[in-house]
This record gives sequence, C-alpha cells and structure tokens, in this order.
Amino acid sequence: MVKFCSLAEALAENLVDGDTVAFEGFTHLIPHAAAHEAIRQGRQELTLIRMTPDLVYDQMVGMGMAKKLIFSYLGNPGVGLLRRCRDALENCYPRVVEIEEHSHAGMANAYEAGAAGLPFAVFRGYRGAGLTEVNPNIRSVTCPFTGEPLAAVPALRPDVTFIHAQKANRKGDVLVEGIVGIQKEAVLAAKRAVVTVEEVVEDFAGVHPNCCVLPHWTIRAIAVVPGGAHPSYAHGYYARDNATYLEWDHVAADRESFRAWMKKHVLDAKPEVFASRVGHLRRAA
Amino acid sequence: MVKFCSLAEALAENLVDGDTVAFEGFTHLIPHAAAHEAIRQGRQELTLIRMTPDLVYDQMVGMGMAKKLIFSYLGNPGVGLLRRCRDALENCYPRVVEIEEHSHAGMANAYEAGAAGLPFAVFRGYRGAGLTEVNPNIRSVTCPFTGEPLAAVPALRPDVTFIHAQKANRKGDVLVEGIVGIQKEAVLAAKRAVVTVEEVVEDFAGVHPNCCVLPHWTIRAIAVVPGGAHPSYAHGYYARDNATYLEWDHVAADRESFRAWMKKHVLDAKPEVFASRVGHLRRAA
Amino acid sequence: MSGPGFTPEEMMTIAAARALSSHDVCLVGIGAPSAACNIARLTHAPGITLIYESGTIGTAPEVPLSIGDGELCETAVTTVSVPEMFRYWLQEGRITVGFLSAAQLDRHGNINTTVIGDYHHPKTRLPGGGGAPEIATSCGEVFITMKQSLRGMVEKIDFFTSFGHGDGGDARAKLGITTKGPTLLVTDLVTKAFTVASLHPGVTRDAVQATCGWKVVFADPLEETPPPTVRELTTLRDLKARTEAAHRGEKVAAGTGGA
Amino acid sequence: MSGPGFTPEEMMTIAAARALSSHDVCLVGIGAPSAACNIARLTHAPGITLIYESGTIGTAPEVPLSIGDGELCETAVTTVSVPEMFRYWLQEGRITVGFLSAAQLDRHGNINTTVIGDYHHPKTRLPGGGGAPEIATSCGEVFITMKQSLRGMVEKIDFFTSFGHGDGGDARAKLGITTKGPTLLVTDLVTKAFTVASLHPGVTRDAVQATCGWKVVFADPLEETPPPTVRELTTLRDLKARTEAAHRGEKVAAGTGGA
Repeated sequence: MVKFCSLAEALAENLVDGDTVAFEGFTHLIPHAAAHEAIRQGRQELTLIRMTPDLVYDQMVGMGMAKKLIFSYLGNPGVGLLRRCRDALENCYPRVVEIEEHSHAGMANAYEAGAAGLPFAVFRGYRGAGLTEVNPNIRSVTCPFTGEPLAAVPALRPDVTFIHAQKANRKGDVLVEGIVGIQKEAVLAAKRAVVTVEEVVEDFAGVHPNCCVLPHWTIRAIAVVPGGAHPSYAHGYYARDNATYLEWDHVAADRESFRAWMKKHVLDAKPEVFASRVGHLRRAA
Repeated sequence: MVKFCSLAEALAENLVDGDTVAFEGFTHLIPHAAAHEAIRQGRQELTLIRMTPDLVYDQMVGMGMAKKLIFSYLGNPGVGLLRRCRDALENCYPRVVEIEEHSHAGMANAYEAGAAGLPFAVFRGYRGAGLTEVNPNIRSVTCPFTGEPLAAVPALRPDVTFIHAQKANRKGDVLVEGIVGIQKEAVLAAKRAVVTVEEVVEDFAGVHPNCCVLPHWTIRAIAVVPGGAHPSYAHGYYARDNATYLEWDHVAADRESFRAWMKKHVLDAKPEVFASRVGHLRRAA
Repeated sequence: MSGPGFTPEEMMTIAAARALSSHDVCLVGIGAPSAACNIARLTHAPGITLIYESGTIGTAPEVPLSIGDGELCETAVTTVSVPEMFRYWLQEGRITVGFLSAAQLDRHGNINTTVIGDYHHPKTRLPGGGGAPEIATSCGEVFITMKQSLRGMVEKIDFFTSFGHGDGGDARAKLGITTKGPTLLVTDLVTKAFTVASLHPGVTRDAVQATCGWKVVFADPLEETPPPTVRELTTLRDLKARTEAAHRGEKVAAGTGGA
Repeated sequence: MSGPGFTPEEMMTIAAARALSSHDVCLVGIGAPSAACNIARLTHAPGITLIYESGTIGTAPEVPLSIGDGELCETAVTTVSVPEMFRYWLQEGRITVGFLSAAQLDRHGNINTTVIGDYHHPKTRLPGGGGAPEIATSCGEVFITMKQSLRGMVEKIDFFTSFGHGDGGDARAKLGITTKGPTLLVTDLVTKAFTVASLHPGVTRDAVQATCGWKVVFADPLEETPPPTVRELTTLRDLKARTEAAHRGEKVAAGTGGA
C-alpha cells in the first residue's frame, strides 16, 4: 500500500546501504530532492543505475556513496563532463567505483525487460561497438527464425527506484506528463518505488485516459516536494535552471569547492529549500 | 507522403491480391468500412492478420477472400462463435483456409517486434499450451544470463495495415484515443498503412503531448469515413452497437442469409452509409 | 432446488465474487468472470483493481458488455496499449487473480477453449485462447467459473488451451511455472478447490457427480455455501438488468433509425 | 581567413545544415548537430522531421539547450517513452539521418566519445556513447560534425564508441549492418565524404592537413564551399543569441532571487 509521508521518512524506510537504486529522469523530472535526502542520510555502498547519471550521481559519487555505476551517458547535458565521476574513474577519488557501461538503447531495453518481468532484453545493437569487449553483460542471442545474431543485456531490476512526478491524487496514483523518459519502466522494474511530487490533487478527473499514470498499488511512498526536480524542470510547473548546470561545471571542478557546495546546499539543507529554488523559474514553465 | 483521398482509392492503391494484411482494432475502432471496401473490390488470396478477427474477418472469410488467418481469438466478443470462420475451418466452405494460431500475448509481442524492426519477439508464454504442438512458428530461446527458456514468435510485418482513428490533422498526423489496442504497433510494423478517420481537423493544438499520434510520414493514405468503425465504436464519437453483434450471430449462422446480408449491406453499399448507421449511437458516446 | 429465491447461475457468480478481496488485482475475462469481479467490487471488495486485457487498468464499469467497451476506459485509472498490458502488467506477475471460463475442463484445471475434436479437422472450432494461455501461467492464481455438464467437465480435454496442473502433482513446477494455477472452481452447483469444499444450497452429491465427467472428491466435512445475501443478489440483478437494457435499448433505437 | 564575415564554426554548422532536406527524418544530438538541424528547418528544409532521443518526434524548438528541454515536447507532434524511441523509431530504421559529434575520429568515420587512454585506467574519462552506438548503425546514414584538430582527428582512436566503416571496405557488411554509416563529415574547414569534396571559403589544403591526424585525400576537382547566405547566417546567429539569452537570463534571475 502506498504511504504519504515526508521525504526523510520515505527514504529512510525504502533505501538501505548496499541497495541497487535508480534515481531516474531523462533531462526532465530528475529527482534531485530525493538524491539529496539519500546524501544527507549517508547511504553507502550503493549500486547506482541511471541512463544519464548527471549532477545527482556526480554528487553521490563525489560523496563516496557509490560502489558501482550502471549507466549509458556520463555527461552534464549541454555543458560537458561530470568532474566528480571523472575524479573517481581516473584517480579513484574518493574511492574506487566499478562501472557497467551500456548504450542508451541497451539501458532502455534493459529497463523495459525489467518492467516486463523478463530476465533479459533482445535488441539490434552494439554492432561494432567497443563496449562489447569491456562489458561482459553484453551478450548475444540468435533469432530462431532468421538466424540473425542480436544483442542481449540482463534486465534491470533495482531494489528501489526514485522518481519525481508532477502530481499524485489522494489515492496515490501518480501522473507523469511531457517527456516521460524511462520513469514508468524504472518504477515497474523496481521492487520498491518512491515518488516525490509537486502537489497532491483530489482526483485525476479530466486527465487524458492515455496519460502515463502509475496506479497507487505500484508505489510504496509518496512525498510532496515542490521544486524537487530542480535544477531540472517539471513540465507545467517550472523551467530548467540552465545556469545551475553551467555553474556545476565549476563547482565540481575542484574537490574543495565541491565539498563546500555540498555542505551548504545539501548537507545543511532540507527538502523544503527546493520550492524557493524554482520561484524565479515558474513564470517560464 | 500521406495522401488524403477516398476510401475506394486508398484501398485500390494499397491492397493487392495475395497481400498479408491487418485490419486492426481491439473492440474499439475496428476498421469495418475499410474491410467492406476490400470486400467490394474483391481482393483474393489474402493472409488476414488480427488478434481478434471478429465480424470483419468472418465476413471476408465467408466471402472466400482469405487464404490464411493469423489470429489469437476467433470469437464474436461477448456473444459467441464466428460462424463463417467455423464453416471454413470445419467444412472448408467456401474454401480451405490455413490458420496460424497464437495467444494474445504472442500476437501482441509479434506486432511489437514488427514495429521495432526486430525479426522475432521474446516473452514468457505458451508454457504447457497445446498451441506449441500445432504452430511451428512458436519456438524457444534461452536467456544467455539465467538459462531460462522463453517463447519466441516471428515478428508480424504486414504488407498493409488498415486502422480507423478518431481524427487526422491537415498535415496527415493521426490521433488515436481511448483503448488504443495494438493499432500503433500494427501501423508501424506494416510496409504501408491506410487510416480511415471520423474527421480532419486543422491541427492538434491542445492535444496532450503523450497521446497516441502517428506522424504523417508513417501513413500512406487517409480517407474520411464518419462512422467507419460501426458496429464497433469510436471513443468520443459514438457508442458500440451491441445489437448488431448479437444480430450477426443469426446472420452468419446460415450461408444463404449471410450472402443476402452481404449483398445488401456491403456489396450494394458505399462507405457513406456508415455515417447513417451511427446516428442513433452518437448520444451515447 | 425449488424456490430458493435465486438461480444456480446467480449462486455461481456470487460464490465466485466472494473469493475476491480488496487487495486483489484481477484480470477479468468477459461473461461470468466479468460479472463476478464487478459484484465483488460493488459489494465487499470496493478496493479491488480490475484490469481488462484491452488495456484498461483500475476500471469500474456500470455495464461491462465486452472486454473493450468505452466505459472501461472512461472509468479506468489509466488505459495502456495491448503490448504493454501483456508485458508490463500480466507477464511481470502484477496480477494476483486471473478469472477464466472453459468450454472443456478436466479435474486438474486444464482448460480447452480451442477445439472439439482434432485440431486440424475440428468437429467444433471454438474461439481459441486469446489471453488465457498466459493468464493461466502468469497470474498469482486462477479462478475458474463454469456451469457443470458432462460435456464440459470431462475426463480428458481435446486440447490444452491453458495449462492448469497438467496431470497433477508438480506438473507446473516441472515446466518452470512458479504461479499457483487454478486454485478455485466455482460451478452452478459447487465451490471447490481440488476437492469439492462446499455444495451450493439445495445441491446433492449425486447431482454434482451426475454433471461431472470425472470422479468427484468431496471434502469432509463438506460445507454448504451460504446463500446469496440480499445485497449480493440485488447487485447482481441490477448489473444484469443494465446489461440487457444496453442491448435492448440500442436495438430499439437502431430499429427506429433513432436520433 | 581575414574578414569573410563569418567564423569557421558558423561555416561548419551551415554546411552541415545544407546536407539536410525536407524529406529527412533526423535524429538530433545536442550541440553543433542540434544547431545544424534547426538551421536547416528554419531555412531550406521546413518539412524536415527532427527527433530527439528524449522521445520528442517532430519538434520545432526555438532554443534547444539540451536534448530533453520542455520546449522540445511542447512543439512536438508527439512525445513517446525512451524505450519506444529506441525500439520503434531508431531501431526499426525510420530515421534517415543521424547526426553525431566525436571527441576522436578516424579516417573511416569510427567515433570515440568514451575514453582517452585505456578503458579500465582512463587518462580522460569522456561521457560515453549515450544513443550513438545504435544511431551509427540504425540510421540510414550518419553525418558527423566536429572541429578539426590533431587531437581529435587521429590515425587510431582509443575506443570504438560508434562504428563507422571499421578498417574500411565492406567492414559494415561483414557485421551484417545494412545502413550506410558515415557519409558526410563537415568540419570548420572542409566538407567531405570519404575524400575532401569541398574546402570552406579561404581554407588551404595545407591548413586542412595540418589539423588532421591522417593523410587527407582531396577530390579532383576540389570545390569551394559556397559561403553562408545572409539568411543562413542570420538564422544561425539568431538561434545562438536566443540560446545565450536563455542561459544568461536565467542566471541573472537566479542571482537576484527572481520572481
């Protein structure tokens, strides 16, 4: 049964040290507030799954929480590299982080297979790609009708998935609109799902029947965190804070400036601060 | 490029004798008008694909147009059996019809694989099912990670798919709403797609971004046929004509009554008649 | 069965409805299963999630005539594509109970809805499996409802449309199937698991055996199914009346060429 | 290149835009490819279909800052899930042109955006492939844009992120790949297929070879790329100005604690 509670409580009850966890969002609706709560609560030895690890995993990797990264694009979209992830992979700072690297197609298909309850995904991919030589989880199956060899990857089945969504209704159904990304699959593939939302509404009357709605019985916990996707955006609520993505490139460039930024903006902050971060972006949404 | 034209022209240009063709719709939006046009134009030796062959294939099989049926449920939904199909399969009347029979899961996955450009689909199905013994297109693949045997079926790639949709815009993009069934996959899996619509609107301004819209460049021809899904329904336009489904059970029970009905309601009719058939159902939509 | 105030068919539907709870996520077939699921929803199990294979999730229809009616979509929490329904919702194992009917059934819960006679030269060609082959193996458990008859409840079915317990024992496990399979059979006469657990009011052991093609095993002690409550019966008859009105009403309108 | 009225980067983007037509269905990466695709849309190819891997199909953004901006969705014909994007749209082969950039490129169009140095002990860890490995093999053809440099255009790339033509010849066919692969490379200096077809205005052969790590082959006759038209240049600069304003504007607003 879905539970409405604070983000601190939702995270405390659903994420434990050593978990395999996905904080998903594809440019849109990235669950920054949930990731910051995980950082504040000091979770360790996590296997972090995400197609586009982005700022949130740069932060978690920089804080030494990640044992392993499963990903397909390790960049700051539209800006450049992720400097804390680079420091981990190039210099093992602050710790050694294992990686399992895929293409977007590989990750998307692996989540789809997870949501579908299959052990693996089949697709036409990785042809001529160097990843096949460095990732033993990229294998092959042969079409039993045509003989064509196709790529196979294991399904992704996170222990927990965190997403941010526009709204929940009183029953706990969750609505995701706009660029829906991989969120539905990430939730349905997980053992447990936790959702932060902009707001809770009475019901979804008037919502289009083919919208992406996750029924309440597929969710464990819902926490209301307005602005919880900042600096990414929430379609219909606030725009992307592009300046913060540019700024991150400087913050993360240096170990000291990173620690100072994390202390001020994450460790000493609370989920409520997110609402104030998006005030100036609401007019542009 | 998509072409707006009459149904007669759309069918004449896109369906030829011997084609493998899908007239898809899952209870909702069944392309009756398009199927009737194929009957009037007398296409022969067709391989008919559909999850739920329903009245339209009962009619086409009864008229001797089908060489083969690929299907998963050969019933009149909520009513009973399809008596013209029975006559063909039990008595070879009016001709021998080959069958390739699947489960819904098998067909749905096969269309999905077709839309995805894969040669086959993998799913967990047909375990203990007798179809595996009578359908050589049900095979097996082994998960290269867990060793689990899974079912495999060849992708469906129709020469032509016909669907009925609520509306097109002037550019030829097509909107399907409500129970969307397998229509998107059936269109994207086909070499050519023909769509009948209730109406053409200027643009889709205000339509939800996550609605099922087929871009104009995935469609060959669009014909406006109001009521073209009758006796099935078009969400937002008219309700299902349940009485006609009940009536069909009697019409199709007898070879003579079938021929007489087909002459009156199909062979001697035109697409325009569909609009008058749904007049009394519009209030209920 | 003189004058109990309800028919055996009504008892069957209501007994099936009683097996469902508010925690269930139920995949609904059409016909008797649909009625039973909606009776449960309208009486003791308001929290039940009903899913139709047409793609509607969490529906609450007034008149579920077919598995794809517009009303199913209008009252649903969400409506998804058919591939998604079979992949994300059924195959993954999210459905706790699948409801199936049978043309032929054997004592191990194996179902035939495909063909009477030889598959390639059928005596009677039935509709086939539709969603049933995977419903039978992917749902947490399967409830079967059908009227008893010697023609329907047979020693050996002509075709294995949907796998139940094979030839019994651990036949499912041998095929790698981890779900429970058929756990409940509700007929117009009895409610049974593997053995007959409960006779519907006024039904004798002889009447049960007379309409069943296999040797019936009765539980000891054998219970009598509690008769329908007024609420159950009223709800069922209302649902039936609405369904018939929908058929009749539109037929009349069609005949008069209505507006 | 004194005073031609445009920069080499502008020439690169505009030359890339010219290679697209209204009939193309183009999968857009971010950065230079996105600018080129939108210049094409805003000048000579208004009918072009632009698809972003975030799931937006048929977009017409004013300011495409990233591959997942809200504006991409608001202006799109439809927005689909990421698995659908990669399965139904890219994998099926519906995309006629994929646009890619490279950190390292070799003469056969093989691309590295994964790592400089050894994969397991990287000198520089780059972002990785994202959508590129399948864009390179599933799109009808691939256009590559990048600025020339000896560091970027190398004899041997450190990692095969995306397969081009392998070691040349029929390397793609040997892997069962039926798409054309890289057919066009546009740099700040030249436009080339496999040989250099066209020097951008004011560029010499020596300048091209000086910034390319492999032996450059020039076509004969060798053409000069027509300089940007006023319309092309104005469109490009408008787009760039809007992008910078979006960055700057929001930064200012953030700094002042905005409304």
